[in-house]
Amino acid sequence: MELTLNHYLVLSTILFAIGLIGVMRRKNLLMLFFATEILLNAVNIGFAAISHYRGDYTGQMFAFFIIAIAASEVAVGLGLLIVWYKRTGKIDLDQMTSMRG
Amino acid sequence: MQEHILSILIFFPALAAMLGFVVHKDSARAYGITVAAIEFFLSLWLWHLYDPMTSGMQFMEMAPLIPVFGINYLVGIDGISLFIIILATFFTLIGIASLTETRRVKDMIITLLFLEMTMIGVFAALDAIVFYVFWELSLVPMLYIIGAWGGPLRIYASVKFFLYTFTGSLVMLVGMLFMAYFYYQATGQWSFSLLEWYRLILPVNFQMWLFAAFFLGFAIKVPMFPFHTWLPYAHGQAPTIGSVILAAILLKMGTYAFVRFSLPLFPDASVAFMFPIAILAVIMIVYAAMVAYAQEDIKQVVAYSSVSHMGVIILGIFALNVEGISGSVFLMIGHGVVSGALFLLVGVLYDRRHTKLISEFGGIASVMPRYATIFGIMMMASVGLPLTINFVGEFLSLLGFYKQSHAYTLVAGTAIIVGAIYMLSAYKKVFFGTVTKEENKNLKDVNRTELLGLIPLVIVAIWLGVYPKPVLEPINNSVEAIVQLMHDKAQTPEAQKRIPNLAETGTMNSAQEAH
Amino acid sequence: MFEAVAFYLFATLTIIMFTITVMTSQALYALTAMAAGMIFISAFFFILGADFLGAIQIIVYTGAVMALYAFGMMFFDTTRTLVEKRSNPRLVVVLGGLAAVLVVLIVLAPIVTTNINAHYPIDPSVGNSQAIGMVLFTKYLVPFELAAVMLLVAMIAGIVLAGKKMDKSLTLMADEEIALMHASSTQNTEEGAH
Amino acid sequence: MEIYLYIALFAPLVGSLFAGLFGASPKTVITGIVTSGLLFTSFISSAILLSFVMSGHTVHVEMMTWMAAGDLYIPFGFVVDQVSVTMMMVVSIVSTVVHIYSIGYMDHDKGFNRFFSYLSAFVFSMMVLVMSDNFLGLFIGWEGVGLCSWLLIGFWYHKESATWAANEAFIMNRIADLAMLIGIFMMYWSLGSLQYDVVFANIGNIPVEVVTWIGIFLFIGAMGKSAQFPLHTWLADAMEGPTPVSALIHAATMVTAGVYLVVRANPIYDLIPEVGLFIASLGAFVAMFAATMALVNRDMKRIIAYSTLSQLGYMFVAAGLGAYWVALFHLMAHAFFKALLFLGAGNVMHAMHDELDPFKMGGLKKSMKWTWILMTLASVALAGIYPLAGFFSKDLILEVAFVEQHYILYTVLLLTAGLTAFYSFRLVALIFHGNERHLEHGIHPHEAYNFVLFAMAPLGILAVIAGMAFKTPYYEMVTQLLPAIEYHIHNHTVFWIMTIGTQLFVILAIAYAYKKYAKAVKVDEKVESGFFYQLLYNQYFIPKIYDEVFSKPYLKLSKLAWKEIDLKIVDATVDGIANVIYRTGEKTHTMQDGNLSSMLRWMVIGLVVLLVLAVAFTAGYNVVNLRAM
Repeated sequence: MELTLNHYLVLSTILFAIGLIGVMRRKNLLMLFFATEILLNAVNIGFAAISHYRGDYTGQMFAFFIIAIAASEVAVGLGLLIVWYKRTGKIDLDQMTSMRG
Repeated sequence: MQEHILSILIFFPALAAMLGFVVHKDSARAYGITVAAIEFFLSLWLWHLYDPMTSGMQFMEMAPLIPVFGINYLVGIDGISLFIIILATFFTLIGIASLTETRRVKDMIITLLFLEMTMIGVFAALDAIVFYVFWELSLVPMLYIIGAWGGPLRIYASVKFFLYTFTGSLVMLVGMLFMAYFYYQATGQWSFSLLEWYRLILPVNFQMWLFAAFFLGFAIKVPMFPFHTWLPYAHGQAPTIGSVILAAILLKMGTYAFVRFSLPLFPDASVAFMFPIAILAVIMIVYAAMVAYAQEDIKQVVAYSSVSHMGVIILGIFALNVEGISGSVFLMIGHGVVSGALFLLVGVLYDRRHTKLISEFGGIASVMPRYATIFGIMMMASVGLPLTINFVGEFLSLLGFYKQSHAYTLVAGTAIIVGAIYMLSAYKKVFFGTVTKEENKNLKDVNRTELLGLIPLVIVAIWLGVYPKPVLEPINNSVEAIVQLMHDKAQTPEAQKRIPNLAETGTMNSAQEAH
Repeated sequence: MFEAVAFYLFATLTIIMFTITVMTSQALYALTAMAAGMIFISAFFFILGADFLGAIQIIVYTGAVMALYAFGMMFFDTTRTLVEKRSNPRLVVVLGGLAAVLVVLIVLAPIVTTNINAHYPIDPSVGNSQAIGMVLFTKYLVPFELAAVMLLVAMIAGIVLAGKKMDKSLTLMADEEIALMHASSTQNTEEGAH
Repeated sequence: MEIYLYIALFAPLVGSLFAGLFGASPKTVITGIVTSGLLFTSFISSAILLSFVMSGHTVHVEMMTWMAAGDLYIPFGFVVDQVSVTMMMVVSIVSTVVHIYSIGYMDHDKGFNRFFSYLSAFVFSMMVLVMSDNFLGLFIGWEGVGLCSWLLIGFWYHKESATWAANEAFIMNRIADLAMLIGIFMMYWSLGSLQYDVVFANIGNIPVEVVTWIGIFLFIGAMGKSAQFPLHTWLADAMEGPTPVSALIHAATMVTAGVYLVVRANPIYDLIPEVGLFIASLGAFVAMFAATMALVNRDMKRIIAYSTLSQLGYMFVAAGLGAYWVALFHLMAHAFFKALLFLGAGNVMHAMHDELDPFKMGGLKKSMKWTWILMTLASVALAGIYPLAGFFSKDLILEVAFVEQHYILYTVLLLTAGLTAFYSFRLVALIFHGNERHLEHGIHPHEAYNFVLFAMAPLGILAVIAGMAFKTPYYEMVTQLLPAIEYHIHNHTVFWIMTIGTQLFVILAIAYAYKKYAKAVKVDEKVESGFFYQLLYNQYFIPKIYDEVFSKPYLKLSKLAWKEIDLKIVDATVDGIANVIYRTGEKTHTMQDGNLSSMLRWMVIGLVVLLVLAVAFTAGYNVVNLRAM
């Protein structure tokens, strides 16, 4: 049984779906960040796999940059989260309704 | 200066409008009149410089805007656009000179001057994008005029006017982009220049789709049945000057665009859509005339009469022969003069009584004899009496379409009957009989300011009815070029049959020169 | 064969770990499960021969990011059970599943696998890290530098937002408070000058 | 000669503009005098042209280009030939007389200046109509006279009935004008020109069906202007206008334009005898039809109007049967005596303070001797008694019908001649003989101004001598252009029997009219309530039918079109579309509740939708491609 690109892509998709479920399910902002990390990682697997099976480094490059972006996102995101927490004492999504249209 | 006269014509009013902000509001009127007069004389000078025997574009100017996509500031005029431009400057002058509005006159004049720029821009543009930009820009001042100076329902009317026409022109924009893309595929270069587009011969099924896209934009502007309902509201709510400009110039953009875009770009589609459009035109003519007959508001009568007359113009354009198209273009001028004058006249009455209901009047002829006379002359012109400006256009339009279809022309010809019915009955109700209302007994006859606007219109209406040659001849020459172009481009046998070949019969210009 | 076994093993583990991350109501569990999941993911990278990426994955995610989250959690005091109001949980699962199925469908469709040419073909004679370096510092130099700057900016932002004065925050204080604070600090410096 | 042509044509226009300048100012006799003088000039020029034409020449000028587009070329061109010069003479004589007459008639009217402006404008239009050298030029005049007719019928615009009649006349004429335009279109596209000479030269080269249609459409145009059935109702209603107008426009000139058109287009009608026969039959029908309505009417002017209608029928019979010169001759003779009759009626009206019912008059011959003489003269001429004008022209038409062997037409026309005599003298008898019934109403009649009577005199003389004196020279002149067919009954016995028989029949009718109405008027209740009397009195109920069948439904349909279709369907659809969009926005704005979690959920839903679309598109694309392969 040979591993193909599709195996990795399916795995990536499954992980992505788990991330999506997390994104929709979580109301705690910190947990929401976790879910987004899962999304990013799922995509990384896909890129790395494509890079491998296509014999092209571009995919890895993308994964690399995604990791960089994820890191900065965490830094800024957590900072904002802390500010918000200091302001309201809560990090519950349902209570962040200042963007009501 | 001569080679830049078109740019001067286009941008002078806009610059003057900018300057107008710093003019004191007491002298705004004088300023407006001066600017409009200079502009009008510039346009007359343009006519003087224009060579009537040349059929192509003249006074062309080009400046690159986005060269990568072939978008250029490209302007030029031929006999078709020349007179509509003169009409636009003429009406702006008359509109400002006989302005009776007292609220925020300065804003009004600035708006009008800005509107003048957009109008001239539309008729002079030879680049589709430039055309589109001016086309859409013209909505803004009109929206403002209706929305700021209009009647009680002005917001509804102006929003309807704007959204309706805007929707149509968006579809038109898609058509333009596709046309440019097609040009790119065919030649490997981007171009939005109309003159370049003219050289393309499109496959017939493409023509159909593009024609439909352009049609929607133009038809709403004209406005053709069943897209006409914004017009009565716009006219009903607009101040006098707004109605005048709207009826005299803005509606002509639609019909002008048919001649400039639809016919030469899509000759086969024009032939294929000829009869469906003729049906719409005939419905417009008869139906709008009937609706006009039922109106209780005198301004609405004139508004619906516009729709009816625009039907004749459309019919003439889709006659696809020189007689019909020339007649249509001439009728655009004629209808502009006449309906503009009629709206001015209705405004005179409105200024005095602040009502437009027919039932409020009666016997006005004995109180305001001069007014009744001028109204009578303009009404007869509207009805299409020979030796008035409208007859020439109407006759040629119908004559042209008769070649294509006898039955449609017969039905469309009822325009002269139904037109007489609603106009005469409205005239009778307003002017004839005895004065029944106390308020009407002491109405003042037209004053000097109003005469200043009306007399020139009367003169033009009769002059061009008796001697249309100076206008008709350049129009005719330009139209001949278009018809010949259409014939050369036609692919389907039906189209080749329907569009006359002027080169073959050798009739170009010969008719006049023989005499 | 070895690869297949490893793939399935790690795939199962990753899915389990991430499911726990998403589903648990204990924040600490979630954090731990995610950290584990990240490490397992790096396993895939090693399987795929992207050694450098795997190393980065472990360092950045499991090291830096997880440490950050841990700090955050300590700050928020979320060791206790999370109380989250849920509405319509079935829809969430259905949507997630549907998205997955659709993406799989698209991935499996033949159209993706055609028309792709390698711009930077993998050269087996060179080591992975070396090769990455070659590509990264030639073609992707500018994005790389940008990423570096971005990281720097993010770091500064994180510090400014959450950092120095944990008890006071410029972003949260009313204008007059800031003015007051500002005034007192200038006063201090002036006193120092005397 | 061209200068005379221009004078004859433009003198009335100058007069009209001159009077128009004073339009809004109070009455000045000068306008009347100047316009009359200019018309007299026009008459003199016409007379000079007549003598020139008599010598066998024609004048043809082209003033300037009017319309030129594509192949179409239409100049302002004018031609003075045998036919148009006849018309010019008729028009200028009658209009000069009517102008002078009007100075007296409109003496007390506020709109004196306006009236002369309109009247001269009418004469100008009429001149354009008859002198033009192409069909579109004729159409200018055609519409121009229509306009002036509208202005003049509605001259007293404060009267509802007058303005209504004006509009009716204009609109009804427009219906016919449409047909005429169609005829012109047809002519242009089949012959490429609208010039008379070109059209007539080439008319034989085109398919006969096309010629037939051209003929029919032109004739429909003529029917409107000449008030032939079924477009006749406007003429009687047009009597609302001032009486000089009725005399000039609705008796002598404008209504005969239709006849002129048929005569002018004789090369066309020669090719299509079936249409000609139809014209003749319709003419005969109208002659009879109008005469019957005149029998019982109680409005002096309407009686004369119906009589005009009837005589127009005669003219169309002649024209339809190809006797163009006879038609034109009757046109001329009729213009003289009918204008005279109307002017006389105007005098009576003035004397009677605008009373129109002859049953309220009587015995006026004492106070209005000259009017009586002139009107009797005109009536005798109308009845066709030897040796007055009517005998030569009208009886000639009878002969034409006989010679052409259309005996039914002949019989109808003969009967109509009797009716004509009867109603004419019924009118004369009622007005001028018997008791002075008007005294009961406190009216004391007086004779008109002397200069008015003098002005009428030429018409009186012409009514007497026109037939006898002009027939031969007219025939010789006009047959240079029109087909020269002599209508003679070769059998002398038949000829004499017919002539004398007709004369006796007519005289009998006159005698009966005198007997019945000259002494005392007995109103026979039984007759008046009878079906036929009511039918005739109500003009065969045709105005009512038109009102019910056309006017009212049209108004209803118009209201329906506006209130139901335009507002409730067309506009509502547009607003509906806008409302759908607006309501969608209203409904969906709850999506933006500010809750990030639900926004994320929407985002995922959007993603799913896009993915579905992508899959569906790819699948569809593949299916199509596979099929193509």
